[in-house]
This record gives sequence, structure tokens and C-alpha cells, in this order.
Amino acid sequence: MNFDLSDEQRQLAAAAADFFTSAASPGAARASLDTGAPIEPGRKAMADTGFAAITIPESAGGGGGSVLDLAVVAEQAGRVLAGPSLVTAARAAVLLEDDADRLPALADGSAAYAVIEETGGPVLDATTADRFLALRDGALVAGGGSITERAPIDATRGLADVTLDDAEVVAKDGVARWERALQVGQVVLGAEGLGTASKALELGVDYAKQRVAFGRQIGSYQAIKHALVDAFVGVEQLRSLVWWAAWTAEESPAELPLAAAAVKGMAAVVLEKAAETLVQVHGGIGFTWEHDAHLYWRRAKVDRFLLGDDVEAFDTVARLAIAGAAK
Amino acid sequence: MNFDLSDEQRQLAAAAADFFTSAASPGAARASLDTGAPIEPGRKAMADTGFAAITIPESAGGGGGSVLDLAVVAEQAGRVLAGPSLVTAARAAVLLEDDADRLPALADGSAAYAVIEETGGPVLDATTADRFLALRDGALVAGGGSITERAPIDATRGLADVTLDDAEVVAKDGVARWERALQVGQVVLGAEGLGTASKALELGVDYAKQRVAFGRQIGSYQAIKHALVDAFVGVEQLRSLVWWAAWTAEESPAELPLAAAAVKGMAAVVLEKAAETLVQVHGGIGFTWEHDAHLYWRRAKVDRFLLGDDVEAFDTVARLAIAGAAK
Amino acid sequence: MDFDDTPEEAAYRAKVRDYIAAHRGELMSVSEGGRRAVDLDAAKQHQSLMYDGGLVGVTWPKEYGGQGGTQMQQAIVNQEVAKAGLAGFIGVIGLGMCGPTVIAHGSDDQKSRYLGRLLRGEDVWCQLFSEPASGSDLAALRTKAVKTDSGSWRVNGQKVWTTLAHVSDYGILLARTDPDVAKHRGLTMFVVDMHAPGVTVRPLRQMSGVAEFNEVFFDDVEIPDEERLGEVGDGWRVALTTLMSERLSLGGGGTDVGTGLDAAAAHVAKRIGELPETRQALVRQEFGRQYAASLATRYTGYRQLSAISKGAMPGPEASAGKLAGTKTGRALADLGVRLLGDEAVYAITAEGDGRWQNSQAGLPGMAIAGGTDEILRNVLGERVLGLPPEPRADKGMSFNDSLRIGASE
Amino acid sequence: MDFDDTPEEAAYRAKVRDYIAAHRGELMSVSEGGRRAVDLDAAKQHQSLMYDGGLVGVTWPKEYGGQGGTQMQQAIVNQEVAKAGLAGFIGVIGLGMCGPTVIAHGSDDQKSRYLGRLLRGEDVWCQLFSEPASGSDLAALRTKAVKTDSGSWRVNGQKVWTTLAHVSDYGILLARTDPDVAKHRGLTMFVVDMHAPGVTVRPLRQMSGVAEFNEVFFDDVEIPDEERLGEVGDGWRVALTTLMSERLSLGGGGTDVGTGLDAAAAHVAKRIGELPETRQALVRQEFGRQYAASLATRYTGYRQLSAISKGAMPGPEASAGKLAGTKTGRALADLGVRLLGDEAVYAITAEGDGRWQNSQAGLPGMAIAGGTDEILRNVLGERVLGLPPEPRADKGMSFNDSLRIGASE
Repeated sequence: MNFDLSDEQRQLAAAAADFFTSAASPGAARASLDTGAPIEPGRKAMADTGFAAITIPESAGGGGGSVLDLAVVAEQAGRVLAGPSLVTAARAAVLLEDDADRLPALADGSAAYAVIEETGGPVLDATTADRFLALRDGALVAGGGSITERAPIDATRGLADVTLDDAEVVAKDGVARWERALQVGQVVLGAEGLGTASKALELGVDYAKQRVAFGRQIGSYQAIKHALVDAFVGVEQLRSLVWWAAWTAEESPAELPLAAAAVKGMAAVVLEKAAETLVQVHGGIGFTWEHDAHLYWRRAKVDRFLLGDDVEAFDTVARLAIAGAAK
Repeated sequence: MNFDLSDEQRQLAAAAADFFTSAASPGAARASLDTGAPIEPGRKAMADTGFAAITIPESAGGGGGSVLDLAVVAEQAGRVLAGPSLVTAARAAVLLEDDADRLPALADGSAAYAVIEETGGPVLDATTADRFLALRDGALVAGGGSITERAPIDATRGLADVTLDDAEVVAKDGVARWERALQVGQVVLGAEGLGTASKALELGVDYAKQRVAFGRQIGSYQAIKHALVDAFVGVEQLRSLVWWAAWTAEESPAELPLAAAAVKGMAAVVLEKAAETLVQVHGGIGFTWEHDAHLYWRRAKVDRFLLGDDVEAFDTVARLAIAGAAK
Repeated sequence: MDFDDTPEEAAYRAKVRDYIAAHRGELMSVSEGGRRAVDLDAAKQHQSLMYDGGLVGVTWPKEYGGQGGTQMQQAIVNQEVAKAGLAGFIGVIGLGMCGPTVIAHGSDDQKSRYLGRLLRGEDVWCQLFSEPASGSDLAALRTKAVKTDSGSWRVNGQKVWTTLAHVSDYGILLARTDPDVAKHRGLTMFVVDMHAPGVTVRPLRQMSGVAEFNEVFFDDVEIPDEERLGEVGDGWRVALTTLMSERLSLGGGGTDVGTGLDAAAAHVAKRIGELPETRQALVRQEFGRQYAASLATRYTGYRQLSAISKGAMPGPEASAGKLAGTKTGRALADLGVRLLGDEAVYAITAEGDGRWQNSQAGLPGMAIAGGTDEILRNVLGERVLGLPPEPRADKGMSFNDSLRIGASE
Repeated sequence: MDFDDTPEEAAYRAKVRDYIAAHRGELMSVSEGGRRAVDLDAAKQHQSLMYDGGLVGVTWPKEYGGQGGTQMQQAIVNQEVAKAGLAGFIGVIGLGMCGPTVIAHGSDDQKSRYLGRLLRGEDVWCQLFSEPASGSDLAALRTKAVKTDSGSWRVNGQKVWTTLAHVSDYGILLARTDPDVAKHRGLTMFVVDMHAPGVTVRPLRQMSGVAEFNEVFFDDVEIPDEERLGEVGDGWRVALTTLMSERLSLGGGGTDVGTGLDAAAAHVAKRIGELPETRQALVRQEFGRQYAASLATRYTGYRQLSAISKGAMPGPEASAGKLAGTKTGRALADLGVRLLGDEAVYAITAEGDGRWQNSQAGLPGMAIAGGTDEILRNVLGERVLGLPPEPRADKGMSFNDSLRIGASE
């Protein structure tokens, strides 16, 4: 058994960390929220680095990497609240996988896609998109769209309402691919959430070591210490699940539906807990606009509803587990 | 506003405390579980003191008191894990309220009733009963029954499976009365649970003041202190709800259905939390047969399923609240 | 047991209700008062008119312009004000905290200069205690007051979380006058003129985007020694008066935290039908739990009110209500947001409703402001359950020495 | 990343599997080993036969009769033993804890007398550390060993939670030999003959009704000085070897806590159809959450196993698995009980199944035994997250002085 990242994946993570920490930040997330400043690092930089095209085959100009490779990068993006989301890149790469025209354009960033959910509603990364993918009567379609921007809770997610115009059929029978794209998207969303939760935990731990109350660093109080430990346990649990689920995408596809739902649900819960702990550990300061804590909190409050909510995800986990046991 | 017990009720509580602490105990509960010893104080003593007949009119030989009076006594019974339950007495008193023959026999203890749930299943206080009340096709019936005893989790609840024999009709249209009896029973169950939870909390607090670890009383550690505080908050919340719900039984009957369901659900949750905290605070010793902690824990694990479970109760609360808001 | 007024309470309530009804047109409504930029003059007039009706300073002694009434009368006024949808008082901090502190520790001169104007809403007051480096551990504050040669005090430092500072005329200021003694012993309380040179007020934006609080900076602010409240070095004891008055002015009473239980029920009733049956069951389960918990908090508040009406002082038990109320308030806000469905990821719904999102963003602050959940649990554990306190690492240390703790990090 | 064996691991696994298959008829199954009254001779024979196949003492040095193998090989043996449904070893405590302590700190004489018999299951061992007054705070133990004029030690005191004491031949005993120094410094470790005069073993019944542990009383028990393990006063350091070995022998690996995830899934699948649709949704929601959490714990264990296979030592991170596993184990037991419907209030269902009720009654102990949840959170907070420790009230105090703490209550 070797349930661990490879050396190449660790190098990839380090390179991603370098890029994202210089190209994005909670400060940029605050500016997007405050003044509508562009989301960082933005579509172009994500395409130029090749990170957004990791899972696209080399023949189409992508990285030819695995979902696990992408997950490793997505974790780093999540740590600094980067946008647009690699979730969108990953889903589009699956949806356009046999499209010889559109896939290269996705890979080199000349087309900026977003994916409209089957049930409608807010579209992730819509505010930076010019093309949209959707499922219509079982067919996968692509087209332009009209965007209605709305007051965001977390501006980095680029959410907007979208009406699809002029759709062309990409694949007549798109349902299976659509499902897989959604599941891969859930895994990548979980990987971003892992990074966000993990960074939130670190910020909380750092503050708990510095801040003194009643003559002791507050991290020495069990109320603070144990809350941070619970967040830590959650983060480590989530990390295992993200790695496994990403691995199943290529290596054990029959397990992907359950693994993706488990990651989706668990990431929602773990990230929300970590972000709330971050705010609470900081006391008053964590509750101010200028502090980064609320930006992690905002990401948590929004992410839990993306690509289905946690309640739906856990229902799916249970249904699949029960079906498996009843066999 | 005077949302408080009267002086008479406080005296009643003190008298009940005197009786129950001498006539029952966790030790007796352990003996019942271990050797099948009779449940203490038992039907006869409960009838002789008049506590079981508080809500029966004086004209039928009862105390002519209110449900709140009974709740005050039930709390004291709950503190020492007394049996049989005053829930059974309270329900039977409502069900037989206009039965000139059976009510006096209930009041003086010459008949020992238990109530079969509408959906069947285990019957509270069946092991000490000789007569059973049930709802059959909308009619309230009474009769003898065949008892199948089963391995108990908490022996003081006298639970057994019962098949009704030779039933006579007590009231042709018994549905409304049946509902009210159930609701009054839920309130009294909540009052017993309040006593049990409150005593479990006190035992936990006492131990946390005595036990020393790493040079400090363990109650000085936030992990222990805060767990006990959360149990305390729960107990005080439950107390308010029990008083209010008991008060509605006579003073505001339209509110009783919601109040009774709220008490039922809240008592299940609060008691379970208090009992689990009691075990956890005691560490290893709380996990031994000889210590009383598990007897409180057993009561909690069983009570949550009596007269419907917490899930059903909260569903009822929500349905009634939503119906009220939609008006 | 009953939930009705006594005859005396009923008579008082009728009087209050009549006065409010008679002046309803001139009084400010809660929606006007709730606006971010309050019309200061209107707010002052509102309080003045209420004062004329005997509805301000209900429990204050008559000699200082109050009504000499009971806590229960104050609770009745609060209820009627809420029922009528009237705005709260711009003098809320002054009435609840600063005034009682001046009454208990002020000089005759201070009392005569300040209390009447405070009651009538002519001056607005704020309370300057919390600092960036001293939140839960209030006595660790660093703002310094140094005695000058002329006998006055020179103040330097920063306060934070100061409600109403941006419109205040005066504040009560807790400052360190001796750093060489234990932290509780080196403090002194002052009345500070918020218009004095060197006082700078900066609004503090919260994570919800709203600025309900301020930061206040003191740069060489001069305070005459006559504006000292209590003895030099006695500031901690004076501050305890203030904090006790705060608890009295909050006073429990079972009011809902957050958006309110009835609003939540209406929201659930409106939205639940849009969901599939199985999902409705999940919503009902959560809503039922929170509804029951909210009722329990409400009736626990009524128990406290009943005790107050019999003359009891609100004790630390009131913290149980805040803990429980914050918890259910958060859970109801979360439920409210979730019920918005697709709209839950935006700050405002298509219908223009942002109540649930605002509540979601505001409630984490409830678990922090006015005592964090952790501090309240300590207080309840130690003062109500009698559990032993935490060991204090800075026990017996001078303030200056205690500053070194954690400094090696 | 993969979940397969390396070629070396696969070869080793095949060897293990072959040996077990060849001797399956002579080996004890888990159901036989799990009976309350174990057949002691059969259990010893089982271990002896496994030893002959090289499946006992896998990681022990060859010079002491072990296999000189790796932690990963031990993990493979554990997996194959579980897969084949074989009983665990009666020597589990001796192999995991006592033996490694003798190897690290015993005299040559002790090693030659004890280790071979221990490996072959000829002697059963137990570990005598915990006491009624020292649970989490192990070093506060009170059992006294006093040196006699003849140079031997006389032991008086009581131990508790001693697994296998009732069938043990030897135990490692931590006792206080000097109460006048700080609590960690006055301890010494001994090998005690459990058949010696003055040793009394009493089974300790748990809340579930089962007696898995014992109390052990020492009344003037004589221990020769040659049976000391390590130096006088060095017992704490010796005990740390034992506890470290315990962690290694547990080793993580993602095994389920409680009744097991597959059993839970089968139970849900069997029972859920009996419920109304809306209630099914509630069950699925809870089950889905716990199922996902259990998978996360399982794969976190696999991460640890992978690290071990690369030569890493299991660190305090393993406690995260116990915390998470205990939590989901409890939740699944609760779900299992609830799914019994009307039967949930009885200890055994009409079908004779008591698994879920037993699990419910047994799992509170999981949150206490082997480190309470609270202690594990301290360990993780301090040793993994690097948060500062609690202040220690008994720091620098002699054991005798520390006994006075809390005595005034």
C-alpha cells in the first residue's frame, strides 16, 4: 500500500503554492467584495500557468495529468481563496473531452467556460465566463449566455444567474459524462475546501499562540485548544477522503460516485467548522472587516451550497452505501 | 407575571423529596437490573402516599391537584430513578376521568393500570400492572393482559410486551381524551427526566470538585467545566419548558399539544446529554457497574423512546408551529 | 403561576401604553432608529419626549431625575416600547451603564452637571473599556493616564468596540494609572469629553459590512482631575458597578436572539412547501428542535423576570440565556439561509430580502460580544455551579511583568 | 498512489496466508477467543502454533526470539489474522507492551527467563499502571514499594483496569518508591509474579455488565530486587517505553471502532424499509454523515500505514483516528439502536440480537479507555499543533505535597 502523494505531486503542490501565494490572497478577495475588483489570479493567469488545464490531455494542449494532480493544485488555490475555481476547469475538461475544437480552446484559455447546473440556479465562475455548458434534454450543449450579477457573499466564486442563448449540441447523449463531470467537480471543490480549511486552521493556531488573556496564551485554554484540535481532526479526515476520491476518478471509477458525494458533504462540514472556529478564536478582531477571518468564513458559507449541498451529498452517500450493502 | 412555583408546590416538592429519597435509590435500580428485585418504591407505596393520585379529583379519592403539582413530584421521583412512573398514573387518571367505578380503584391503588401505546410495542410499567388501557378503533378499552418480560436496559421502567385479553369499552369515542392523556404523560415524563438530568448534573459537579488530576481539581479544566455548564443550561431550559407545559394542561389547553411535544423532545435530548456527561466526567469509575452513573445513563437511553421518540416529538413541534404561523 | 400582570403592574402598563399612544406621532419608530445614519436630533427629541412621560430612567433614584421605580416597571416599559415598534434610546449606554456609574461614584458636581442632560437625551454617552489587547481579560488594558504637573491627567491609548462613540458627547474611560502594581489595582476611571482635542473616533466595520462600533484613539488627551470617577487605583471596582448595571439593563426576559422566532416560523411556513417531502422532514426536524429550544429560552427569561418582580437581582444565571439564545439564534439563521435555496449564496434575494444572510453574518458576533461563549461558560461554571477557577498565571504579578508573558513567541 | 502491496509485501502476505491456511483447523477462531471464559490452554496453544509460523513477535529482534521484521509486516499479519477470522493472542499485552519494556530495560537474566515463554504463549502478562486515584494523571499513582532490610521490595496498593490480570502469570508494575520527590521522579518499575502471596485479582464489572478488566490488590507482596526493571526512580522513563510500544502495537491502520461500518450498512439496509419515507430521509442523512466520516477515518489509517511502511514511527497523530473513530462509532451504535424501533428499549431483540445495545453501552468506555477524549485533545493540541500546555499546579511539588491539593474540599 502506498496511500501518499508522489514526489512529483509534492513538487507540483510546491509550484502551485508559489504561484497562488503571489497571485492571489484574502486581501484580493476582500477587494473583490468591497469594490468589485477582479477576482485573482483570474482566468488568464490560471490558463498561462497551465494549472487550469492539468486534466486535459497533452494532445489537446493540456497537462495530461490526473484528477489527483489537479486536487493537489486546488488545495493550494483554496488556501488563498483564489478564483476562478479549478472546479469549473475540471468539469469543463470532462464535458469537452472528445471535442476536438472546443477542448484546445479550453486548454489555452481562449474560451472561458462556466457550467450551468442541471437544476438551474447560480452559476459558479459565471462573472468571468463567456461560454456556458449545460445539459438540455439529455444532450450536452454549449453557448453564450446573459449574466445577471447579484450581491455576493463570497465574490471570489463569481456566482451569477445565467440565461443560456444560442446553444449548440456538443454531445447528444451527455448524461453519463455530465454525472462524471459533476463528481470530478465535487472532488476538486473538496480539494479547494481542504486548502481553505487547512489555512483557516493554521491562522487560528497562530493567533492562539500569540494572544494572551489572563496571563496565558489563549491556546493553553482547553476551550480554544480543543476547538482547534477538532478542526484539525476534520482537516486530516478530509485530506484522506480527497486523496482517495481523486484517486478513484481514474483508478476505481465505480467508487467515484460515492467518494465524490462523501467529499462534497465532508468538505462542507469541515470547512464551515474550521472557518467558524477561526472567527471565534480571534474574538472581536476576527469579527472585523479588515481581518481575513471573515473571508474564509464567507467562502465556507457559500461553498457548502455549490454543486449540491451537504444534505443532498450525504443522502447520496447513504443511498449508495445501502444499495451496496443490500447486494 | 408570576412564572414560578407557589409556596404550596415548594412544600409538595420537599415532601416528595423526603419520600422518594428514602423509598427509592439508584441502588434499588441496580438491584432490579441485576437480580430482578422489585422496582422501588413500587405501586403500593406510591398509592399510599397519594402522589400517584394527585391529579385525580378529590371526589374520586384523589388529591385534586394540577398537572403542575404532579410535575413537581415527578421531578423528585426522577432524581432517584423511582418506579413505577408517574407518567402511567397521570395518563390513566385522564383516561378514566369520568369512570365512576375505575377511577376510585386507580386512586386507592386497588387496580394497577398500564397504558398500551396506540402503535403497540413495549408498555411502560407493564411488569407491575394487572389492568391495561388501550385505544381500539377509536374506543377506549380496559382489560387484563398477558405480559412477556424482556431483558431490560433500565429495569425501573417495567417495560414488557403486552397482549390485551378480555377488553371492555370504557368510552366509545376515546380519541380526544387519548391524545390529551398522551400529552399529559409526555409532560410528566419530561418532569421525571428533569429530575434525573438535574441529579446527574449534581453528581457530575460534585465529582469534578473532588477529583484531582495533574494537581488540579478536574472541574477547573474547561473541557470538564464547559461540558457541565452545557448540561446545566440544558437542565434550566428544560425546567422552564416543563413548568410551562404543565401549566398549559389546565390553564391554556390549546397550547398543550405543542408544549407537550416540545417537552418530550427536549427532555430526551437534555437527559441524554446530562447522563453522558456524568459518565464522561467520572472517567473509568463512571464506567463501572458499581457506580450509579450508568443507571442514570440507562434511564436516559430508554426514556428517549417512551411515548414517541425525540424525532417524532420535534416533527410535531415543527408541524404545529408552521401551522400556527401559516394562519 | 400565571403570566398576567399584578393589578399594580397592569395599572402601570396602562399608563405607559396611554402615554405612548398619545404621543405616537411625535415618537421615533424602530425602523427610523435602525437606519445606519441616525438623525441625531430626532433621536434626542424622541428620548426627551419619553423622559417627559416618565419612561426614561425608570429605576433611577428620584433625586437624580429618575422615577424611583422597579426593575419590573422597567421591563414593562421595554415590552411596551417593543410592542409599539418604538426606537430604542440614543442614550442606551448612558442610561444603562454610564449614568449608574456616575450616581455610584461621581462627585456632587459631576452628578448635577451630567445626569439630567443624560436622562433627557441632551448628551450622548459611551463606555470606553475594551481595547485591542484586552477583550475577555478587560483588566489587562493598556491605555495610560499619567498625572501632569498641573494635576490633570494626560491620556494615550486606544479603545475599541465602542458603541455610539461617533455621536457621543462624553464617555467613561477606564485607564491605567499605575503599571507597577497588579493589573486590577492600577486602574482609574474618568469622565472624558469626547469633543476634547486628541480624541479621534473611527468607525469599525464588521464582517457583515456594517459599522456598529468604533475605535477611539487618545493622543495626549487632557482630563482635569475633577473628572475622575472614584479614587485613583479604584477603577476596577468602579468598572464592576458599570458591568453590574449593564447586566441589570439587559435584565434577561426571554427576548429572542437574531431574527426572532415568529419571523423564523413565518419564513419556514412560506418556504417549506417548495421542497420535496423528504427534505421537508429534514427541515421540520431541525426547525422543531430550534423552536422548542427557543421556547425554553423564552420561558427561562420569564422565570428571571418573575424573580426580578419579587425583588431579586439578576445574577450570573442570565448568561445561560445568552448562551442558549445565541446557539438557537445561529441555528435559526442557518435554517433561514438554507430555506432560500438557490438564493442562499447571494447576500440579498431576488425579492430584496437579506435578513437571513445578515443574521448569519451578524450572529458569530453574538458569541463574542458581551462576553464570549467561553467566558460565559467559565462564569456559569465557577459562580453558579461552584467549580474551581482556572489557575491564573499572572496572579500576583505587576502589570508590567505580566506583559512579558507570551512575548517570547 | 496505490492500495496494493509492493512485491515484497505481497510475497510476505502469501507466506502468512499459506501458513494460516495450512493450520486453520488447529487455530482458534475469533468467536472461540471472544467467549467470556476463554479456554486458557487452547489460547496458549493457538499462540504457540502461530509463533512456530513466525507470526508472533514479528517486529521483535531475532536475538530475543522475534522475527526482526517491519511494522508493515506486522500490519499484514494483523490484516490476515482478521481476514481469516482468527482469535487475537492471549499474549496481546505481553507482546505489545510488557515484552518490549523488558527488552529495553530488563537484565540479561530477565530477558532469558521471560521473553521466549512470553512469545510462545507459555506465560500470560499484564500491565499494572492505572489506579483508582490516577487515571489520566498516571504519574500520580499511589501503590508503594518499600525496600526491606533484606534488599527486596514490599508492595502495597491497588491497580485497576488491568486487562487479563485474572489469567496472568506476570505483570509489569509501576510503583512509588519515593514520595518525597516530584511525582514523576519517585517511581520504579518491577516485574511481579501474579501468583505471589498477597496478590488478589478481582474482576471489575463494567456498565455494560461485562467484566473485561480487573482490579488487582497488593498486600505486602514481596518482589526481589532482581525483578526491578530499570533503575530505582527511573520508572516513569521505563513506563514511557511501554506506552510508546502500546502505540506501535495499536499502530493505526483505519480499523473501525464499534460494530463496524459494513455491519452498520447491512443493518440500515435491512431495517430502513420498515420506516415511512420521511423517516427514511432522516436515517439516510445521519447514516450518510457517519458513513463518510468512517471512510475518512479508514483512509486516514491507510495514510498512517503507508507512512509506517516507509519507516515512520506512529506519532501522536494516531490519536486523531481514535477521536474520530470513537465519535462515529458512537453515532453508528446510536443509529443501530434507533433502527430497532420498538425493540430499542430492551437489551436484546426478539430475534436475539443485542449487538447494537451492547455497542451503545460499550462505546462510552472507548471515549475514556486508552486516554480520554479530553486528554487526547490535549496531546494533539500540544504535540501536533504546538499549542502551549496547561499550567501545572503541581509543578515542582513533591508527591506528598501534591496530595494536599483538593484535600480541603
